[in-house]
Amino acid sequence: MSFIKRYLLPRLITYFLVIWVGITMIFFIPRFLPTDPVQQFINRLVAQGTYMDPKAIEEMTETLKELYGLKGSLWEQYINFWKRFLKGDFGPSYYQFPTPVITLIKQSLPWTAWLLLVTTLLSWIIGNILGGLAGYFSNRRWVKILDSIAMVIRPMPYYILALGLLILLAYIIPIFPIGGGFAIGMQFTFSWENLLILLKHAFLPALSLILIGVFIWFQAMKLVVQSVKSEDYVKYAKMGGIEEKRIVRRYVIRNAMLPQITGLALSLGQIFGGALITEIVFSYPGIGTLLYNAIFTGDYNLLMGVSTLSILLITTSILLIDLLYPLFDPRVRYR
Amino acid sequence: MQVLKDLLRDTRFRFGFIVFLVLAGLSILSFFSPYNPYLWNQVPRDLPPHWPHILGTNSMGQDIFWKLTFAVRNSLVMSLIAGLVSRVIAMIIGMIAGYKGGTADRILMFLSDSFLVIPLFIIIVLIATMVKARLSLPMLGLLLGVFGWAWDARVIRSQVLSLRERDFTYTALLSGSKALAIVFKEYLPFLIPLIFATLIGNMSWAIGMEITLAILGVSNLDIPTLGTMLQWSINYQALLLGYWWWVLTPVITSIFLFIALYLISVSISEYLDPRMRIQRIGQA
Amino acid sequence: MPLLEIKNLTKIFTIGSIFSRTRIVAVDNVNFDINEAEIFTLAGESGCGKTTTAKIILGFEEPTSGEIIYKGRKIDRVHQNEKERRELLREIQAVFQNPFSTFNPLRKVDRYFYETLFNLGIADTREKAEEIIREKLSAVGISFEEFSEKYPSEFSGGQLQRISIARALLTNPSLLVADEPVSMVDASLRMSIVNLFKDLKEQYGVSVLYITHDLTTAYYVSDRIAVMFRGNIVELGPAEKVLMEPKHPYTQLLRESVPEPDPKKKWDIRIKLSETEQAEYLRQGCKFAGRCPKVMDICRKEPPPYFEVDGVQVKCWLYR
Amino acid sequence: MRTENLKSYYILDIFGKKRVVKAVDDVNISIRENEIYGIAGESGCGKSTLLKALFAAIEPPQRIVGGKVLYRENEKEIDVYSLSEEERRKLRWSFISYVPQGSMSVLNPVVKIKETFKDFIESHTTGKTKEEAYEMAKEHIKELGLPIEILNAYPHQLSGGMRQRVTIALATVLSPKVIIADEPTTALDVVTQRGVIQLLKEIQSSRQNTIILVTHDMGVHANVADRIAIMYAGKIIEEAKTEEIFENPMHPYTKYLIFSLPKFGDKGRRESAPGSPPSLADLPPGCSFHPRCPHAFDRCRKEIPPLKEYLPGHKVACWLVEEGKNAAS
Amino acid sequence: QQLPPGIPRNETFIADNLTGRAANPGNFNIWATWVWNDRGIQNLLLEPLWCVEYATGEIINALAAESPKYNSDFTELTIKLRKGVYWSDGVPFTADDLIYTIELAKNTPGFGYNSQMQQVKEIVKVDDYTVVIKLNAPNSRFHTYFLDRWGALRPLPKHVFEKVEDPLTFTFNPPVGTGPYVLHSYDPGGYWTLWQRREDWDRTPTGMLYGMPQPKYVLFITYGGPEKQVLAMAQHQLDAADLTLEALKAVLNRVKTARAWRKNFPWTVNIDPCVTGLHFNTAKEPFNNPEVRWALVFAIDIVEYAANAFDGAVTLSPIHIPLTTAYYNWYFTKLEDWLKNFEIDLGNGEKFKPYDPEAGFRLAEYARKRGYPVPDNPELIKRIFGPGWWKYAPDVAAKLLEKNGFYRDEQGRWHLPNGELWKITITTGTNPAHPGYRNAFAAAQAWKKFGIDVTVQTTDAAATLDQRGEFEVSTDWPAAEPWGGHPDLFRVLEPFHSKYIRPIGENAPWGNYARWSNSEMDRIIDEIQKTAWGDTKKLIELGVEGLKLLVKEMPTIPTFNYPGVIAWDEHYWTNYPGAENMYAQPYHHWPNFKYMLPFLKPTGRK
Ligand SMILES: Nc1ncnc2c1ncn2[C@@H]1O[C@H](COP(=O)(O)OP(=O)(O)OP(=O)(O)O)[C@@H](O)[C@H]1O
Ligand SMILES: Nc1ncnc2c1ncn2[C@@H]1O[C@H](COP(=O)(O)OP(=O)(O)OP(=O)(O)O)[C@@H](O)[C@H]1O
Ligand SMILES: [Mg+2]
Ligand SMILES: [Mg+2]
Repeated sequence: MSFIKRYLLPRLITYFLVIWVGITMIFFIPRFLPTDPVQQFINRLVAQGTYMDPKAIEEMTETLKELYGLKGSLWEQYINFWKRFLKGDFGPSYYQFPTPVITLIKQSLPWTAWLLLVTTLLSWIIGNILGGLAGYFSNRRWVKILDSIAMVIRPMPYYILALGLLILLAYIIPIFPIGGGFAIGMQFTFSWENLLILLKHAFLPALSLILIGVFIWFQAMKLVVQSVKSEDYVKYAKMGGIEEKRIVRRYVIRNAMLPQITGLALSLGQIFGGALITEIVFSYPGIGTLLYNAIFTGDYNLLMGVSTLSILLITTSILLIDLLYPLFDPRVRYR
Repeated sequence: MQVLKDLLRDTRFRFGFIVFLVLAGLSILSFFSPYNPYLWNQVPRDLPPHWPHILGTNSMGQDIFWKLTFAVRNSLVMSLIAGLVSRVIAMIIGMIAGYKGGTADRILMFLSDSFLVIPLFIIIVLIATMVKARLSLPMLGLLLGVFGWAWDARVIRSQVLSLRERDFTYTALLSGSKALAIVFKEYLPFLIPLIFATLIGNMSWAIGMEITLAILGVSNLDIPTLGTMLQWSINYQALLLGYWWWVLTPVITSIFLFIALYLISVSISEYLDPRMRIQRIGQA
Repeated sequence: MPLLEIKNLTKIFTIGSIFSRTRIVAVDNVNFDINEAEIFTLAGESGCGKTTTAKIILGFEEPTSGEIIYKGRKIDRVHQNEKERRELLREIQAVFQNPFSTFNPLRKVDRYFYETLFNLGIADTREKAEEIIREKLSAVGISFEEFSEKYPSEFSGGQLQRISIARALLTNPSLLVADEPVSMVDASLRMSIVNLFKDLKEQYGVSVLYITHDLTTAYYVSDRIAVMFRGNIVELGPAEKVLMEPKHPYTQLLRESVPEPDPKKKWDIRIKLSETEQAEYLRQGCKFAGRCPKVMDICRKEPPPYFEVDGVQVKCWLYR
Repeated sequence: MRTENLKSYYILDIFGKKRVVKAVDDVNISIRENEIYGIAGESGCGKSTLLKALFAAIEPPQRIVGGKVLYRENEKEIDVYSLSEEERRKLRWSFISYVPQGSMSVLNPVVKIKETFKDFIESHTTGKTKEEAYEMAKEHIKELGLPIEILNAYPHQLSGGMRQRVTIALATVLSPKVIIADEPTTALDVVTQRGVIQLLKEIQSSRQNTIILVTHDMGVHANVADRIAIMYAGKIIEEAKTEEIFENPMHPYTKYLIFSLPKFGDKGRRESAPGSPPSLADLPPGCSFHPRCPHAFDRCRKEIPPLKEYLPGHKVACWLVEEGKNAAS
Repeated sequence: QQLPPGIPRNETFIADNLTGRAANPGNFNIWATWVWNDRGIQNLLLEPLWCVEYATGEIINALAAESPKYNSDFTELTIKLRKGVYWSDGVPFTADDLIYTIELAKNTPGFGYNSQMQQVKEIVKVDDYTVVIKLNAPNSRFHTYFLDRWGALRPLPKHVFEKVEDPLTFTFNPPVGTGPYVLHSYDPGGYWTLWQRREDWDRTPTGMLYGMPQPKYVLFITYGGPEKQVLAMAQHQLDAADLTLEALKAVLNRVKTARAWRKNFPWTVNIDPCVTGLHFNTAKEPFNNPEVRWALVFAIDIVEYAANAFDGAVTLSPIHIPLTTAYYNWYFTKLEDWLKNFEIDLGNGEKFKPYDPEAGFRLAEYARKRGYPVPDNPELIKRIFGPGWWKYAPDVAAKLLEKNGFYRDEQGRWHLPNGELWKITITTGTNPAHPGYRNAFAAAQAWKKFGIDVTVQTTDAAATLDQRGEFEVSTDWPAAEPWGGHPDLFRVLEPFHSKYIRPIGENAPWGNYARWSNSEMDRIIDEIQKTAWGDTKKLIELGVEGLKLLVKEMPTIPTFNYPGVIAWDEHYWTNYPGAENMYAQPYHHWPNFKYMLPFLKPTGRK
């Protein structure tokens, strides 16, 4: 009871407040863009050659505004958004009118979710283990080598890194497909073969994400470990003749993990943004390009849908980690 | 000067510093460029490196070396603006929240939480799209600056929070110092290494972000920066046409820039670490 | 008229957020006063509320209730204006426990001296300030030359503590609050500090609120002593009396626990150690009941009032 | 256990500047079985450094520059610094253990106390299961009379005194021959300090092992130590039985140390030694105490006095004693 | 190895998806959503009534049996339908389908062509293959809504749609069409759509007109950016792609079997019915002044301009229509002499003949210098690089400007008559492959060189900004494109009618964001409106008048034909239409794609 009242409740309140602020920002910012979804739609039609006489265009503009729910003041639109949102509906996509945004997201989300969750977690785990060891054995040769690799790989413009991998492993040595999420004409039934195909398609995008991710965590973890290493309890454990392996695992890494856990929560939230270039380079069928198109076509509803999802994801992961944190760090209690 | 001498004894710093100096030198060279970076068709197109075009020329008929000098200058200036702006915001917010505590602290930390939680990248792309055409270099720096402070404000706050409990805060109070004086005279020296290290980190972030925005095509491609240089080379398929000098120039330069910044930051933050600093003061 | 009167001072800390409250009565209805030119000791074990009391007197914490009356005037830190604040700063100064953290390790020590003088309007020129500084430094036995333009780390703890006292003296205060000023100073240097307090009192008529858990120095310097336990003053009276014939079982325990530098006097009986701090703070009746060898039923139920025994106030049912 | 001309310096290299701190310089001590050996001295005189050297757990920048540390185990003397790192690691805790200075941060904050016990036990014994390790810890805690619940507590949940006692329990869990305790009570108030000392003493009397106790509180020494060594600026300047030292201190510094302490029932004025301790990186020539010594004479300024036995079991390093100018004060 | 089992690579044609990843790949109801119809929907699945073939300059009767017939006052239109056509589900295609389509469009707001179909008063079904549409008001171009050029109101299957509750949200999946292919499968992620030739391909207009489409399967796929397409082509995983010029070069470098429209430089398709160029906002100072506009034309060295934009791989056009073979013959031949003699008044009685008949040759010379093989035949050069353009005459430009009060400072920077520094912002889109984008940077270069401070504003909102008149110079088409396969210029000229002119802030019609109008032009437009679709002689006469007027006024600057950058790989399929074998337009994303497939020849490679 007191756990709920003292710990959960305040966090839940902040949780909802932050969601509200985030969504409100996302609602208003694009509406100050000069991009007008109705205009964009019509422009696409005429630019592609559809013949519409000028009068027809004017009439169509009005109809579309009506259909898109873009009549009425910003405030009314905002209220409407919330009404719909609370029912779990983001309205129709403008770009793909009249398909509901939810449908679009449902199609793309699983791809992004599986690719990015797996790579984020994997790079977090690998990066932290490597960084932990490197921080502890900071004078070893392999650490220096790894350090240099990290220094070069990490600052690579991600696009170039991804493209380079693609050219290397799909063109020069063609072992992986040059794009897509699965084989053409593949049926989505479970079989080991299909799973293999899925993995093969996910390999390059995942590799590119993991390469960068691992080294980001590697560098961060290494620094943390180096400072934990000079903590008294580590020195004491060493004096006490505790085996090195044990010290690394239970003293150094356990303690150095704490800030990294928070870091993980934060990085989970930037997943959709991170997906963008990956999807562009590897033509991976995720939510990133959906978002990208939404931005450029003024598809507010789709934009709202994706961003809201992103906000929910990050706040929830932060909340969860906040709630779980005391399990990792007993000093933080459920007061 | 002494500081620099000390730092230069560190190999990492020496390397980072020399690279940085070379890059800074490059950006100064831009003032003596024989070519206007905004004009095309100045030199023969698509030539590999050779004298006098030591880094070759691009498909627009520009000399890549001289273009690079502008790109480095602009990227540095932009990242510096971003870094400074976000440092100032982080410092103000972190210090007020840490020192004042109470409601001010709660509100400010809520604000910073919100900034941590919103999908930053999406918003930056959105805003960049919105203002792109008018997105001058300082504007871009400002934009990135406004979004890059939240985490560091938290760190500064927690530092101030712990400094506030140290006895010398009370000594200062007893000496009749006011809040502002305490924050600046007493706390700032402790925060400087942090601010400096995060400034460099933030600069790296800003340069990286600029490159990403450029690759997505949402920054002003007219302004020569490392990002836009890369973007043009990608657009013109330099990679596949074998114009390696065009792609590699911005890529390698930015990698060197990042490495230099990273090494400098690691070395300086170690040097400025209060524990080390006190030791040095002790021996002076 | 006493210099400083503390009346019914209470400080309650609430831990947790708006939604939860754990209350710790760190200072529980404390009353005492300090006379002019007197060294008054506040003694007690770790976490009993000594520092909190000092902070309230210095205005770094707000009391939950109670009054502080200085020279007959009630001090109201909240509604104080800038001028009053400065005036009080000139009257009451403090010395802290850890000399190394008293000064910012990244700033030169003399900066605090000039700041004190300029901020509080005691000196307006550098020459004047230097003069005052020289004078105060010589009072603590440190020369201006070895002091100026140096960082705290360039001094030993004893030196720093003396410098810290010198800084406090700059304003010619009437009251010096010294929170465990010697507990971090080497035994070999300790006496030089304690003697300073004695000298200050004798030569300048400065009163000192000496907070410590070191009863031997307390005995050595102080005129009167109050023993605190978990927020309460359990015994208050002349130092000689309280320490030589302790009345309250807690004072007795304290007194016995002081290791005397005499190999012939060794401890023999085993003692019971405290439960957690919080548990004792939250105890209903007498807070010492849990550890008291002479505990009675009533002790667990009702907090004892003060009984006057032999010129000493004792908060213990034994003296009912 | 004894040392031979032990020298342990800190060799620092701060951004290229070399600096040598002679924290332990030419120390010869020998500690007997079943005794409590006290080491006293002011802050920074090298007590902890000496202990670390004795414990053979030195880390850069600390170095052993010269001399030997010899342990006597099963009637054999072994020179610890000639052993391999792994052999040394094995000696720790089973033969010699260490109670660190300040217990605030020496316990792993994220695991329960019993886990820490487990780590120490498992690292030094073989073939123990997890349960056996816990059982052993439990037994030990019970034996020492500490509340058994602490095993299930996290370090931050314990008070300072309790934590210090946990480190003592931890140091004694494998019944080592020698326990080195570095200022185990300095941060504690008197009542708690008494509890801790009480514990140490009990352990010593029940297990018959050797304790090396460092503290600058002469009161504590008087209470527990059998013999006391006084350290000043990296050197032992006086060593004798406890009673002997308190009754007949010979070195002027020792005298200050003892006579400056106030006592109940005696409000007479007491003075500390004037001045402050020298920096170990930059020692004065001759006797390092001479700048503060009211009796210093020429020889003190030039020559370093050796530690010599003047009375049976009473060693002093002072030219005053050597030259018989024992200025009683 | 990319294709699923059972789908042999050598029986499949793989084409790139021009518009990229489909966001909603399961929806084939293009009447309601209208987008992504280039992934096989318009080019394989559906047939229009008529389709423009601009390579040959003719109109194909697809579902219609013959050309439209209007009554004399253009209020009634008779359409005859092709007999023997079946929907892919076996239901015959009849007049009912067309009638249902028109009525559904008319009665469903939000449906494609909803507003256009409001003109329909009544539809009369004469028989199963004849429909008469009665209009509310005369409209001599009503049939063009059914004329496919990359979008038209294409008949939909009545038997499918009539069962649907809400035709707007209906996904039309699986789709049913009259074209020669049916859906095989698609990527729920939107990256590809696979089509299969109908067993009864001979019951579709394509089959009836041209025979059996050769590939058994057609795969539309989005590999990603141009570099990905290059890689895919290099692995023979992509048969045809619409690329950037640079990517095309990379393909030609890497893939021996690959080629483009022309086998040699300039490679690009010059028969696309669009002309590119620059658009002045004539509602804004100083662009309201034709002399200023002309001055800016003279400030352009078109050869350098073309080099900056496309490395010279373009066909120049001095007039506001593209010089495709058809339009060259219909219009340029009739205008050439007039152009040569056309004069501009520089004031003080000074005249200047701006036309530069050498421009095409100069461009060819540039290409030669770059090392590209260029033919020697002057007539061929005129066809490839364009017959001519406007002279590069910065001095004349200066005179014109000075005449209008502009002046140059010591640094050579131009100032406006009011003394301010002259700054021009060119607004363009963000796709670097698009000729608009290339025009923007080329123009910026030219005018910077001339001494004007020019910035390029690349924005995704370019179209919106242009439409609202919130620009100075933009890179919209200098005029709406013509039909491509018909000499009628109604589509080009109509947007310039004064009745459509809107103030800044409101939407101007596509084709005239310049907001330029002229009473003479109004007259020409009205005249064309009254001229029958079949009266090509009169239409050409009127068109020539309109084009002359546009040249004189220069409200927008035409620069070169849309340079289509198409590459295809002859590894598996040959006889793709190229410049030397111009039997059809070469774009796989156009509706005409299906008409070209019967002509492909398999190479027999495995
Ligand atoms: N800011 C605070 N918030 C909550 N509790 C506090 C705060 N400051 C002090 N306390 C609690 O109040 C009690 C008294 O603390 P105080 O520092 O006054 O003790 P003390 O007698 O000075 O102890 P020590 O001898 O350790 O200095 C302690 O239990 C402490 O935990
Ligand atoms: N890691 C280190 N690096 C450099 N110098 C050190 C280091 N540790 C200790 N010293 C120096 O060595 C000297 C002796 O230190 P040591 O810790 O042995 O003193 P101590 O007698 O234990 O003092 P205390 O009573 O404060 O614990 C001091 O001058 C100290 O500054
Ligand atoms: Mg205290
Ligand atoms: Mg020590």
